[in-house]
Amino acid sequence: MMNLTLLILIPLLTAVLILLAKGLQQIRVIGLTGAFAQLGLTGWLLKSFLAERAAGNNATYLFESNQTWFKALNINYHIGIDGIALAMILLTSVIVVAGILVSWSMDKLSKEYFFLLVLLSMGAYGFFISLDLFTLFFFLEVAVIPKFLLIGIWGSGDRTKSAMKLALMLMAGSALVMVGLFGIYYNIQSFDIVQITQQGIPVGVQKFFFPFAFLGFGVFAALFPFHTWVPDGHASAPTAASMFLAGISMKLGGYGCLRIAALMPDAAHTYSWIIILLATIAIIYGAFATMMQTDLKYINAYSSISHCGFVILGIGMMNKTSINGAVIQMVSHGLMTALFFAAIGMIYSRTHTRIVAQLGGLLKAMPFISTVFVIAGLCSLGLPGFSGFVAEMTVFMGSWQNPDGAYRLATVLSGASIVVTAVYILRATGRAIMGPISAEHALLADASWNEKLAAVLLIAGILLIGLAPFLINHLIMPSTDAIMVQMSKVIVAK
Amino acid sequence: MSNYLYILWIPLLPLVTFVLLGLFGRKYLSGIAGLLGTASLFTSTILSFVAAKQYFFEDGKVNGVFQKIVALKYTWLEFSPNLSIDLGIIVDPISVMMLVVVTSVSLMVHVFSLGYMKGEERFATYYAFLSLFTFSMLGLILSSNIFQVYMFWELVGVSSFLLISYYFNKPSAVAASKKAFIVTRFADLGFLIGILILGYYGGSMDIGLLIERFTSSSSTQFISITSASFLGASMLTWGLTLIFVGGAGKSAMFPLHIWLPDAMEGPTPVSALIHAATMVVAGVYLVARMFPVFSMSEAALNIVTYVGAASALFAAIIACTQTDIKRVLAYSTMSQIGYMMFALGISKNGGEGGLGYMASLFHLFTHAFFKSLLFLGAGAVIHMVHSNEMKDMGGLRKLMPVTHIAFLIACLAIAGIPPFAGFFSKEEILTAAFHENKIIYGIALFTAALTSYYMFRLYFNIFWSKETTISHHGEGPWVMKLPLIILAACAVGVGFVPFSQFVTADGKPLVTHIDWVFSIAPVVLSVLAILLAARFYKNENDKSDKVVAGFGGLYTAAYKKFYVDEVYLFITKKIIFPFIGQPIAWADKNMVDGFMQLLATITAKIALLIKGLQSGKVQNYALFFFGGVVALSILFIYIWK
Amino acid sequence: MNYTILLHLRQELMLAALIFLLLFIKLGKERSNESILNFINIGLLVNLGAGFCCHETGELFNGMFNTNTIIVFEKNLLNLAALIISMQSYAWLKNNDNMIEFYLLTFTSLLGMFFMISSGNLLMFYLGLEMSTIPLAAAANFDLTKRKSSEAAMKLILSSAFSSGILLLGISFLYGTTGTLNFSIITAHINGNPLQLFAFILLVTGFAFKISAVPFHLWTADVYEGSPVAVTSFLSVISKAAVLFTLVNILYKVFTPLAHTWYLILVVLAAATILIGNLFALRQDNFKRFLAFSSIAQVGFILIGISSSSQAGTASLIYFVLIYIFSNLAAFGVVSVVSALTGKEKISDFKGFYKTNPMLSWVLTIALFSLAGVPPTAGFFGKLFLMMAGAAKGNYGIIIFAALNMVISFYYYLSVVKAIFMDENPHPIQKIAVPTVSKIAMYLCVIGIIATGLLSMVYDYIHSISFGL
Amino acid sequence: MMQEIPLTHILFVSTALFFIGMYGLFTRRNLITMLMSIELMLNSVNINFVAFNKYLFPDNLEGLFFTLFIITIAAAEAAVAIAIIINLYRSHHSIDVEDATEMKY
Repeated sequence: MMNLTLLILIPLLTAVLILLAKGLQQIRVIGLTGAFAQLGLTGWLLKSFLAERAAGNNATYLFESNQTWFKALNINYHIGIDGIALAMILLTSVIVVAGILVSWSMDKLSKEYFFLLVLLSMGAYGFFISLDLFTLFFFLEVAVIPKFLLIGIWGSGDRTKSAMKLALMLMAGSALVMVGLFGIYYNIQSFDIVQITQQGIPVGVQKFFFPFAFLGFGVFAALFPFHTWVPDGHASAPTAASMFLAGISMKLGGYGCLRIAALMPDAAHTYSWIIILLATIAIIYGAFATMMQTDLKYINAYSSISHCGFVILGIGMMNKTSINGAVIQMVSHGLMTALFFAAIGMIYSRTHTRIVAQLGGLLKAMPFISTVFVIAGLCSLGLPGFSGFVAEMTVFMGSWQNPDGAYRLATVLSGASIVVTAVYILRATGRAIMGPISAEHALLADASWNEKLAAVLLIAGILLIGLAPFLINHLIMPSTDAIMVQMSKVIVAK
Repeated sequence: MSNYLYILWIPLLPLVTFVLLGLFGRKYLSGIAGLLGTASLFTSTILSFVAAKQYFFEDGKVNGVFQKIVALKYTWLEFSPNLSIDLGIIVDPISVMMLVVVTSVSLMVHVFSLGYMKGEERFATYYAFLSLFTFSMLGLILSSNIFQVYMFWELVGVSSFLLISYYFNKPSAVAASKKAFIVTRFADLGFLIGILILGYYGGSMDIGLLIERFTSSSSTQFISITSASFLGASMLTWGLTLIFVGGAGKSAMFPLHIWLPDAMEGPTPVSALIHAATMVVAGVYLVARMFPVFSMSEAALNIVTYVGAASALFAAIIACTQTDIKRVLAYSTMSQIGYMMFALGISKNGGEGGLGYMASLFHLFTHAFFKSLLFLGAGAVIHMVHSNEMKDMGGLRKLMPVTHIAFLIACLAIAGIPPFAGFFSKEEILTAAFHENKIIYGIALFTAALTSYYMFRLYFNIFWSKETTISHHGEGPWVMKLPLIILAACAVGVGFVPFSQFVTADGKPLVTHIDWVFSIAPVVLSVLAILLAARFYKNENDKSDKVVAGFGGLYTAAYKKFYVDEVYLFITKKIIFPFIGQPIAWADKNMVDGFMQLLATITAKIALLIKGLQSGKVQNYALFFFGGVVALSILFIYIWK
Repeated sequence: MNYTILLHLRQELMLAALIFLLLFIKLGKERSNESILNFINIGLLVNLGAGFCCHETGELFNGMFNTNTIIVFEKNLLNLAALIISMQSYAWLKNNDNMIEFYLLTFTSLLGMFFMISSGNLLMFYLGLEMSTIPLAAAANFDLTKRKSSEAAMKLILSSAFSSGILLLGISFLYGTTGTLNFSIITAHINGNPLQLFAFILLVTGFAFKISAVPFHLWTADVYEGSPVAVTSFLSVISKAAVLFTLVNILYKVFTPLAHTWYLILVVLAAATILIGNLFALRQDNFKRFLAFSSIAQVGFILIGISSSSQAGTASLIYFVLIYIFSNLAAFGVVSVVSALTGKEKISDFKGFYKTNPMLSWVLTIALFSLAGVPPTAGFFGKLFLMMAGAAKGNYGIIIFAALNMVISFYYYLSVVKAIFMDENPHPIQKIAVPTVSKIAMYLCVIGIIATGLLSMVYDYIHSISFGL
Repeated sequence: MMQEIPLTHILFVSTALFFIGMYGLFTRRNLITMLMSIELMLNSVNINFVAFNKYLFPDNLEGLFFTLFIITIAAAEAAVAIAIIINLYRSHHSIDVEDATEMKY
């Protein structure tokens, strides 16, 4: 048995120490140590989680602990994790380590930089462990402001504008979420997910408040048409921030959507066709928009829109397989896109350009970075052996289970996106990595130890899921089953 | 029957090689990379021959029928209780036959490359990729689960991509590799949806189960899939057709063939391995694998037949006009695969009617040897003259005798001149076609003639024609000659393998006999075609040009590959990009994002508009105050009372 | 004789004592400002401490003045605010000859507020109100030489006189219809006839003027901009808070029968206030003016909370005021230090502020985040609880409206942060040496901002002592 | 014995007075005059109180007391206001309200 609060305390401690530290060297060492400590902790968490399950503990949420926070308002600090949350936590800890590694030589205002990174990660951890909607919302917003500062201060291009856009759109999203949560609160008199699940929410209430909550989280998950913060935000952000943004922050949205759908199954069923429509649009539209991009970061940002579409699609299809797929896709996309941004960052820091047309033949000068880039690309176009394949195939499989013609069409269309993905990935790779290399790029250095370590870490994750998907399946299956039980209640009722 | 478990090592060894070379190749192993790869593959080859022996001669047959044996089955990814990707190993006539073909050809190529790729900068990487490809191909062959097939299908595609773009500084190579990957990816989408359909209705993705369920016309699955229909065709037809689309993509069937000629940008040994003997026949293999199910849908089989026939003819015509020797070979490959396809299409599932099936796979078998031989020979030539163009060649027979003889044998084999290998397999196909479908038979015959014509056009242009300018002797080291010799031997010998005893649709041996009378027609035609080729090209003259002028438009059309590439370019560059991509990108910038911006602007505008309220005149303030009082009073005394 | 009078009136008496002491000091021989300032701050501290001992319920002067736990607590809040303000204006007052007058004026008005809060009678209430307003008008003019200062004072005195005229009219009609001034009796006589409603509305507008709810807010920005920062913060925090407390008392306790009416009034006012406040705040460049409008918007949220007419409503109001004291005063503290030492009050002057004054920047940023309602600052909880209280009525329209307005407010708060951290500026404000006392005050505020939210016992205590309809 | 004036008449007067005052406040530019108009408003309120007290609730004197307080406070208010106006005059050299509109928007 272990105390999940540690997951928040360690980043907090790290942040404080960073504030006290002197000089880049100290700061980054502290940051890295903290990140690794967290990674170790999550590893141990996984171990004990599996041990508990093996011991036959079939509770939906393990390691639960429930302290009263605001007694008068029945707001509790209720934490606990199921397989899905655990998967997300693992993802986060890996990405945090990688992010700190790639920003190893960040010398501009380094103290603030690392502090904000750690704060952001803390928000994510808190979000994933909370079983109380209020706490959930609290951590959701905790994670927003660091992004604003990170992009605005350390970003590139039109940084302030994109930072403002991102912050405002995310805040608008959380405002919607807030309305939805109030709706739940005033009909159940509680924010407690478990309790709400047991009590169930009156259908009328669900119908009215589901859109708010779901769209609110949808904004975080880059749901069409609320995705416009994604391209600018990612493009302007410094490397580590882009990694966190796409790798962690967008997952907050997906995870939230999933939870909301599980809490309000009736409404989810009623609106599922809209969700699926938007998701399909996001997938296709994102893919084609990517095809037209010329800036590596924009390419990846738009492809993220397309890939996160699969998450929403999986949730919208509302069957076990598809939801499994959605979760795996979240993890997979997190790792993959983080890797992609890391590679892009490494290239940018050397060539000082991200315009595909200005690059070329980098494989000659920097084989390691180029290989990383290609691997990320292959993962994103869903090559077997990498996580992307597993995730997307699971989503397809799930959504295909839905015999309705329109849903079939949605599945086929989203399937078609993998062709478009192949097109833009190969165009980028063929232009930037292969082909003749320009003279001034020919002498650039390859990755340094920290960059290599970061890349290897992420690739390891990708391969682990890609080669042994049964592991993650084994982790999340029971949780998806639990969710399906909630959802199926309704299906029976109907 | 786990006594086949050792087969697992056949794909695993190349995989290990790949990992080793991939991780440490550049730094540590670049010296011994070639030997390492070759050695591991040699082991695999031995193992597969052992397996073949064990299966065909010891315990494959149970009371006269070759069994499907699942040697290994492990649930890799479970979608839902009955739908899951199982990694398995299936042992049955075709898989074992393919094992032998793939490993042996691959081994030849490995050996040949030792000489051909000598001194390349990324030598280790090259072997790593070769091993990766071999692994994926073997995995594909051994798959017992249709989704597993899809996975290795993709892997094969990507390794072909990596190998084509081996010379990554050459823009043409990069372009070719992209083309190859994207076109096949497009086809694979069809494959995927096909899988989804079959899986959904079949309630499983295990090939054995699927076949079992869809072939018994009483099973619930069969009834459900045939009763469900879309656009007039039953779901079964849809599923199979889509799967065939996947196959057609990999096997470069018309109109998805455009990537194959360009793929010749890769190193020649790679072309020999991937784009002649192994990967491109994966489509045939796939159809053969699912053949029992195919045989349940007349429509699907017809599609297979006609696409195959069309490709065969189409490619043969183009091949007559090309001047790049590798492209000629590429088109001939396409045409030969067309042969195999329609042979499958016209076949029945077992019995006498199953001749086509047997013939098709027989042709696959023989073709693998002589076609790889042709490519390696071409490779040797290119290695010498450093060019792919016919005009740079000629009169090489004295300079490279071994290559010359080997090439000649291969040409005779593909031309179907007895007693060379091609004769037997082609003969079976023609017989089957003759019995099943006269039109197809006609096409097949004509194609056969064309084949021998363009092959000898090639042969004469390389080895005879004008006297060579090159003086220096030398065919390269023995590692390049040895494979040629071995393969030449095969090209002569494999025709005598009693193939019908081993590989048939239903596993029961099939009695076939060469009907000499029947085979007069094709042979005579071939010989005539050869003589024609000899008359045109044996020594320099302008007869051919006259004929070309005679054909006029048709010739140019064929030379330009009937403009298929242009059509594709038009669709992508002129339609998809400007009419789908750009509008979406524009809309995202200006409409979706613009809308968000607009909200901000409107708010700011309003803020500016109402700034007059704060006039700074205290009397106005008092006035507003009073206004507020009045408003509230009216509102709450009279309206919301 | 019994000493309950001393007990009940202890805060008022101590404040009065302080005032008289200051008078004598003024009359007496010259002393250094520092010593007097320290003395005053200590006095305020003592008064604050005195508030926390022996809470009791009781009334004096047959119901004119009554006190109970929550009222004492509210007065403590005002004391706390006064203390912080006086500490923050240290730098400004140190070298000011009329320092004592400043305290005389502000303390007098504070005293008035105390009486207003405890008033159990319209007359008492009116006295308190005027007593709290008039000195502030004088204080607004404290920079005698500044044009803006006198203009501000003029606007304040005239409009407040006008509003008290309206208010009095209301009171007179109320008297006419009920025949009493005593709260406890009035309630019984309220029957909601038109004249009474009219009177009630006039009364409410008087309040609305003081808390600067739209459309009675127009004086706010000008007065805030013109008057010295200390006075501005006094106006924006203390007087507002006092009036809000009184408003809740009167609405919940006296005008219970009209609950439905004033619920609607509050909702309408809230909507208008939030929207207008935000829209004007968008375009401001003068920091004080900016904070003025932002505080107007805040009042809108407070009104939503009050409208719930539940225990949670009162609790969330008091809780928010506490947080608002910390966050707003932190912001004003920074502004006052900067303006006192450099005379710069424009937001555009703060560009690149972070490079030169990291400490002040963080204080300001945290304060702004708290005002915006971003976790983990307390503002997040404050705003959320206000809206939760409001949502309890089931009127989700106003909640959605408020939620969307929060986004607008984020825009302007974040653009200040943007100016501080991100914008380039060739000549940023030079390094500022902050007096220790002000530093302490700022740290106090920051700690308050962080702790008040996360430590739930604060809210729970307030909730336990607060009352509903 | 002449019969007494009904309450309504008096209320009418006071209301008239109130609005006259308000009108003055809105229209006159001179600060002093505006102050005077405010006094008018307050006085009208006084009339109200006295009248209500006299006519409706003669038994207690709350209204009258309130009047006294209003008068006192009005005086105080006036004192401060005039002080401010004088100071304004020092800086602006005018007591026209229109001249003191520096801060706006």
